[in-house]
Amino acid sequence: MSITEIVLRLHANSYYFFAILLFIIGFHTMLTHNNLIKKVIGMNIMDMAIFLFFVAIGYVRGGRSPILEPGVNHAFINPLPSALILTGIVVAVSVTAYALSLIIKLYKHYGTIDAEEIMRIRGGGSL
Amino acid sequence: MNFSQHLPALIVVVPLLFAFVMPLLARWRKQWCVPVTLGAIIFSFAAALQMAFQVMSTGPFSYYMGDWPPPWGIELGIDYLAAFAALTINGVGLLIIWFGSKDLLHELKPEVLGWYYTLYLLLMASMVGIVITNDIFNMFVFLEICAIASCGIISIKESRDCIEAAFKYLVLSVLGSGAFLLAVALLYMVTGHLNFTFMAEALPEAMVLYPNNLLVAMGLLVVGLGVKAALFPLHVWLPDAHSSAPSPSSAVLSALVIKVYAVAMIRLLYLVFPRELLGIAPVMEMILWMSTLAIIIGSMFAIVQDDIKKMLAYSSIAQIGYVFLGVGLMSESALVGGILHIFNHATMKSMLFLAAGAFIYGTGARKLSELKGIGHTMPIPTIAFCIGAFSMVGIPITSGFISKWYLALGALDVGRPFFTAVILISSLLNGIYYLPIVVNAFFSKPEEAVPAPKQLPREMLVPLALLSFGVILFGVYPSLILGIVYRAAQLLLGL
Amino acid sequence: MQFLGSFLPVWIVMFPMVMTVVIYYVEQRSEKMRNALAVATSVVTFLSVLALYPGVMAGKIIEFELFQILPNLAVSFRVDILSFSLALLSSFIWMLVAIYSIDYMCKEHGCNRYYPVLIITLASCMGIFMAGDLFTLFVFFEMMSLISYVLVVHEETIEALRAGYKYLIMTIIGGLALFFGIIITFELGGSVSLSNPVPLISEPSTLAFFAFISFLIGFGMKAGMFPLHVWLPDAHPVAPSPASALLSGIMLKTGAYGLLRVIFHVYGIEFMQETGWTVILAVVAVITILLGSAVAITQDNLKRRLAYSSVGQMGYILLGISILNERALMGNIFHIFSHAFMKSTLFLAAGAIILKTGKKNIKDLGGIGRQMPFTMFAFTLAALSMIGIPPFNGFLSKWTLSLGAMDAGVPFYVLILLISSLLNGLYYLPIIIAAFFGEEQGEGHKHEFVKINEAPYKMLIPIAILAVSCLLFGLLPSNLPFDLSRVAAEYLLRGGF
Amino acid sequence: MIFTSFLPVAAILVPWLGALAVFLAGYLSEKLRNLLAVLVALATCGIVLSLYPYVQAGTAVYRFADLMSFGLYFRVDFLSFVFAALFSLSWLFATIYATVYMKKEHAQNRFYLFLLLTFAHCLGVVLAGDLFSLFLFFELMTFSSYVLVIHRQTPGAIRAGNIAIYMGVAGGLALLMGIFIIFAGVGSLDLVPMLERILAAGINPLLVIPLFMVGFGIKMGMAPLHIWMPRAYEEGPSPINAISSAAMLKAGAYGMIRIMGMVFTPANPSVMPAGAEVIKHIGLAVIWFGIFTMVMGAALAILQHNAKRILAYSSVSQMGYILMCIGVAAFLGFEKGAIGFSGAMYHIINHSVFKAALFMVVGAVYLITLDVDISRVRGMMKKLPFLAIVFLISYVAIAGVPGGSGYASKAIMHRAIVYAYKYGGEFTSLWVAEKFYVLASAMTVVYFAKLFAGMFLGKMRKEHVSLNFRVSPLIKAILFLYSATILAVGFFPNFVLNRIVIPAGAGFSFDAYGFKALKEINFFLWYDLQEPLLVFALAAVMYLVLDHKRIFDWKAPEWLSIEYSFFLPTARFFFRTCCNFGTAFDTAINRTYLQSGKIATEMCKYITVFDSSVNKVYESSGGAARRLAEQAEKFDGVINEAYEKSGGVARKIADGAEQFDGVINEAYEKSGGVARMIADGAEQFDGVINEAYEKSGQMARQLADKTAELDSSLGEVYEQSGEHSRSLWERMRGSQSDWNIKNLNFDSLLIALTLGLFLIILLYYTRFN
Repeated sequence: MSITEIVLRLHANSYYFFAILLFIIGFHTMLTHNNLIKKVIGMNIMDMAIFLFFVAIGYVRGGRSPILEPGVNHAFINPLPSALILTGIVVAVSVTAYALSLIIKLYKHYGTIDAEEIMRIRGGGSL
Repeated sequence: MNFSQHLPALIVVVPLLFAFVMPLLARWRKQWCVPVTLGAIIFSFAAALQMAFQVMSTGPFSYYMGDWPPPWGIELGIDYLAAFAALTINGVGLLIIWFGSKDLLHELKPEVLGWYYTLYLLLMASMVGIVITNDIFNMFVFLEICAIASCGIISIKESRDCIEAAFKYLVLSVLGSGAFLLAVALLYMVTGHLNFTFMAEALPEAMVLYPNNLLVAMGLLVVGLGVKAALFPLHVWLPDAHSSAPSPSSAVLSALVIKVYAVAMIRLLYLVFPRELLGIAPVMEMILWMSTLAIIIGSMFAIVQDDIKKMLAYSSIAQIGYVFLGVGLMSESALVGGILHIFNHATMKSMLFLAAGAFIYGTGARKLSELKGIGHTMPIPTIAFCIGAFSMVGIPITSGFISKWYLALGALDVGRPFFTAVILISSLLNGIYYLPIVVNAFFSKPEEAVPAPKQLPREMLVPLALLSFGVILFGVYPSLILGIVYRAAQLLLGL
Repeated sequence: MQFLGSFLPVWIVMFPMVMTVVIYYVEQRSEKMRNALAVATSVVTFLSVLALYPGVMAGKIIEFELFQILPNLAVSFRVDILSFSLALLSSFIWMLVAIYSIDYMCKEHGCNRYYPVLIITLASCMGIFMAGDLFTLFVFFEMMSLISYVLVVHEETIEALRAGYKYLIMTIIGGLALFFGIIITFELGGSVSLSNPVPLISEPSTLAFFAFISFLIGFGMKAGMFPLHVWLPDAHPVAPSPASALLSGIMLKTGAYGLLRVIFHVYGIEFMQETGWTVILAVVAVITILLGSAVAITQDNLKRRLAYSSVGQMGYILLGISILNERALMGNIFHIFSHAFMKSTLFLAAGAIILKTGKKNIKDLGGIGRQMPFTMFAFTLAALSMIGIPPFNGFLSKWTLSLGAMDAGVPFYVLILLISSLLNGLYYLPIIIAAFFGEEQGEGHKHEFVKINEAPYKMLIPIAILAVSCLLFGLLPSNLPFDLSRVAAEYLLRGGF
Repeated sequence: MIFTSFLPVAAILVPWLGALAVFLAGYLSEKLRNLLAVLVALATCGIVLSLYPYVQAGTAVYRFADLMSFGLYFRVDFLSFVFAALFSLSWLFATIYATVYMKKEHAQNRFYLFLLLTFAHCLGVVLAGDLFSLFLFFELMTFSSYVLVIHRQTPGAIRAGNIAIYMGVAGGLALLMGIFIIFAGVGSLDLVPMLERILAAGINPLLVIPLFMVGFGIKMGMAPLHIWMPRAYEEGPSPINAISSAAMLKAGAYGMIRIMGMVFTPANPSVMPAGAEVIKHIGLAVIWFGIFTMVMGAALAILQHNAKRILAYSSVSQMGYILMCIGVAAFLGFEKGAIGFSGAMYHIINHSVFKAALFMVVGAVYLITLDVDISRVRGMMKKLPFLAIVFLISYVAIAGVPGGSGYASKAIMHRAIVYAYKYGGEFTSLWVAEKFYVLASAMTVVYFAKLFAGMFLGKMRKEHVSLNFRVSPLIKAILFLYSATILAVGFFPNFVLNRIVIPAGAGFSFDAYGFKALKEINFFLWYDLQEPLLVFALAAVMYLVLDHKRIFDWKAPEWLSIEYSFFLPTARFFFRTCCNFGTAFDTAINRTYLQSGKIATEMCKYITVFDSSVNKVYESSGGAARRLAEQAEKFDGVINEAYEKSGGVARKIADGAEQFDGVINEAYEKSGGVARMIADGAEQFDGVINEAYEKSGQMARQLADKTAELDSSLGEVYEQSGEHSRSLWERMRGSQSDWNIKNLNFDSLLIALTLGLFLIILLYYTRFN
């Protein structure tokens, strides 16, 4: 397939493409940062990526928000994914909150939120 | 309105409700916490029983939340597996929290006790939800609740180990659920449905159109749930989490939580994905090998542990391997063995963890070397531990033997004696790390004189006794539970 | 009545189990009661086994299915002539040992553990012999092995624990091997019941061979078969003497019993003859015989020497099983009897010596015969019987066994038997000679009058009964064990019906 | 004809029960015990003799149905009767003798108990009707006689006893093997001629007979299996010596006769079954064994000094004669075998008489001097004339002087060997054998001369003079009886021959003609007299030579004795192979188990260690990656700094341009400034640029040493896993118990990898199959 086709397909699935990109960025963040908060952030980025993906499934090009007005008939976007994602976001938020609270506890214990620091303080660390 | 027809909803809702009542009670009527919690769980246990009978008598049935029929509404599908799992969860959970009601007093700060019950009830509710729901997104929600709750009951004991373990567990399980959600998205993308039944109908032609989506989804599902169920290479979080948590939490985590994910995986793989896809894609094969590794290596790790709870945690890794072995072999008796092992392992492992908890409660000893001669000072927990150990090794007349029997038979059914051998070898390894504890407990003297242990209250002894009785009972009369397991396996295999 | 008859096996197995609990509670109050109950239990068990005699001798096979554990997998009991003979033997010796224990254990610690374990082991042993299918057999087999562990480590010394650990691990290995075999049998035959008219496994296959090997490992482990015998010489000496008498006298035989069952009920004799898998057993048995007898010579610890000789003797039995003709079978079943009598006598006598003098090593036993003439006399009888001197029962079993080997046309086996008898002579005679004619160790020279210092009569009587029966069952025409083994051999060759 | 009679059983039961009775009686009073013992012996003797009428007419049998499952079977024909009578008489005398002899010994109860038990078993051997029963009593005899042999319990006695019993057991087992083979082949163990059936069963006599020869040969002291005898005799009390040489050796001989002369002979001699000639060869071999035994025994006897040893060796050599005759019987077979047989029988009878007498004499001497070494005990003639006379008479007998009982038997035996040469196909070896026979007889004369001279002649040592030389009348009586018998037999040899020896041949498959020929022999003719004369001539010469050369007191070096040169090495070898090998093997297996166990555990530990170290790899790699990322951030920070700076420059340029079209004159005067601004703008810019460059250079460096770090950490992992193996436990506990957030990275990475793997495999499979 020629370059143009690739571009076209990317354009057609741009949402998915970027969702995956985001996912990877989030994962990378989560993977590489010692700072626990950054980890949590990375976690969120991943979640968001998935949400975006999900919503994108439901999106119809040129579709409107599914609010029914008499007489007007447009293409509507599929409301179900959005509805689900609302739930998803809630869940994500609660998880984040919980994770942050745990981090606070850790901070109370160690006075730092850097994993390496914590390891050093624990002393038992093998690195 | 007919009360009993709403049981499927109530079994989830009631614990959920009481979960949020609990903090208030804890503030004003501390002493009511325990009875209320027990009450709630007893209720859902009774409900589960009722459902089980209903299923056995009239076959699977489903319940539409708010009377919205699928595909619009959320459907709770009570099939044999669901009823069985719900029964297991509530039954074992009941005994565990009963034990915990006393054990927690010395493990937790008094002000957080109420919260513990909250989390516990949440956990119960979500687990039941996971097993009975027939809607994949609903399952996702329950998964998340379950994840948070289970992290909660670890981190509630505010030692730093617990918190770190909880954090690790949390992050990883969020990763897992992320993968799960992505899989959901992919499935929804190709089918446009979230309800298992409809998905299952839509998938076959979707498979032809978008095979990649399906495969990716399947991979994401297996890995995502595998993380939560601590399938071998993904088990890394488990030992810390299970060993650092307070004993009842460890018990419930090892005994139930990881099994619930296994159940979820079973239902998705067998009920949703088209059989021919399983035919071409070697997913079952991979599960098989992962579980084999889990069985062998988990036991090997367990051998070299010195901390009793860590050892038990590692052995859980091996045991979940049995369950997945049963799943992967795809033969009737193997599946029966796997599902049965969900129950048997729940009973044995909770018993072992509770016994360990009792030791810690009585003597504060966590190291195996400190448990010498404990058999004389704390007979009942030791005997319970002993029975659990035998059951782990698979000595006949204990329930562990029965599940081993079926797994081995299944392995032979599909003509792969190798896996039978695997099971036997791992039993040997179990023997190697369980029996010395029993032996030391009864036959060897502690090096230095140890102070007499605290006497265990009845609330802790009775659950242990009941569990050990159960292990023997289901070893001698497995038919009590086998019927429903058989039906479940046949339903899953579409026989 | 019919029901009673068929219920008797269950009673025989269950009664001791129940009594175990009773004893456990009684012993908190009075030791006398405990001992009395233990003896009473064993006696009652023996009598109830005896009560089976008429029915069994009439060729009736009592079958009783207690309950189904799984489809096609039940806990069931089945008494045929073979089960009966072994059950009779075991319960008899158990009875004597129980009596013996009263005085032997009175100085030991942990009697409150010893007696219940003794009785429940009896129960599980009965269970093994009366099992109606391989599964039940397996259940009781595991039960016995694990519980007898308690007997092994009773002393709780370091070496006891070490030996016990070895024993435990080997037992588990054996148990798992057994499990493997049983499950393959179940897979191939669809059932593991001993009472179905055709052998369970009909045509040879790799799986069947696996099963055979794992049965061999499982039961051979218990029977002290050659590469798996290592636990035996460690475990038997450290146990208290009555226990070792049972371990060597009875519990080893359960392995042989299992092999008999497997070969004749699971595979069937034609199968074995055409596949010739028993050759493996034969080879191993020969090695076992020579090894056991040879190593015994070098042991100085009396009980250890006895243990090694048990290894050798079990080799005879395995050999007999492997030959697969009537005389050989007869011989090996009768040797199960004889060895039980001889070895129990020897161990009990050794126990008496240890109790009285605390001498464990053979080099210290000089002149013990003048101090404990009675015990040593019994010891001598049993030892001669071991060597295979007519008219003791050891000779009779060896004779029948060898005739069987001759019928099978393998004089080589006979040669092995005779060589090992010579070796037996080499390690038993010095004990006796030293005991009666040797110098005292330490105190004085032999002409000084050694005052007789015998074990209490509660210990002497069992020893005496056993020793005498060694002689009688060798000498008497058509004695019970011999008839039993003859009938049993015919019965097995008929295919077990 | 066949009578069923309980007498044989009684003959065994009476001494058996009697023994117990005596044993108990011993606790009451010694006299009673001794009396009882004698009575029991007497009674038994009576019972045995009362069998005479039966055996004259035929055989007396008694069968216990399935005693010992095989059934005991007693069958008394004339042969058995002769032996039984012989045994019971010698036992009777020995018992009486013992009552005197044993007075001072310890543990007499035991002695009498086993004396009578052995009696019973000994009778059992000869009364047994089939090989099974025979074997039974044979074994019992071995064990019960053991106690008698070691009666003194001196270390020497114990040693002798050990040799005796171990050889006995071994012999018994050899016997058993033979019995098995026969029974498996023929299906019956009866003592009847059945060579045909044996051969028909495809049993090779060359295989079986040696087994029996070993079994019985050990008992009858066949060289080279005799080694237990001298020791046992030297250590055993005299009555025991008497009976053992009079009876127990004969039991062996009996077995030999039964096997060679009966079982392995054709039931129907007229037709020789195929393959029967092998028996002939075996017979030849046996003859030579006999010759060897007699010569060697005699030779060794010459070298001994202890009277008992001399007698012991002489017994060996005398048994050699008997063995030779048995061999002749087998060799000549049906036609002429009778001579061999009767020679053997006759000599058995005689030997048991005079050898018993001799032992008793020596015993009597011992009772007085407590020493029988002829280098110390001498010159008893004056003090003990009676004993000397008895000794002389027996000497006459054993030397084969006409008039002594030995003469007749020796004559027959000599004829036997000559016939063997003449009718056996003129083998040169047999001619040589005959010469050896003569030689051996001569040596017999010599060593007895030596013994007599040593013990009775010469001058007594002074410490002996003071002893009390009283010989109890009982002993005298017995000895008198013995010597009377000797002389009687000596003067009327044919009586014994015709009344006892020849009837004993009944039931054997020998040509009746041969016996008839024997009946008419007149021993006192030149034909038979020449041999003794030759012997004596030879003996005289030999004696003088030896005496002159002092060879009598020549001690044979150890290597000469078979015991040291053959038996001990074999025994040692046997032991070594059995024990050492066995034990080594056993321990080896044991080790294997332990080791494999250890290895398994080690393996687990390794795996765990490896797991933890893999973490480290991932962690450090993660760290490296992270730093990389940081550097990247820095970099792009630098870049946009650079850009904005350059952006700023651009803006300034623009301002400059605006103002340009403004005031021209300002332009000119400000142009310099502008130019300056541009200049430093540009210079700033490139400053920025190369700052950026050097920053990226730094970064590259850092990257480099990160990678270095990574691979160093890898190395660290390896050497760690190396030294983990040293201190595994602590290390492992260390790395297990401390939880670290950092494996979080590793874990999530792991999950990602698993996922990736999963997807790859899935896609791969579905694509390509």
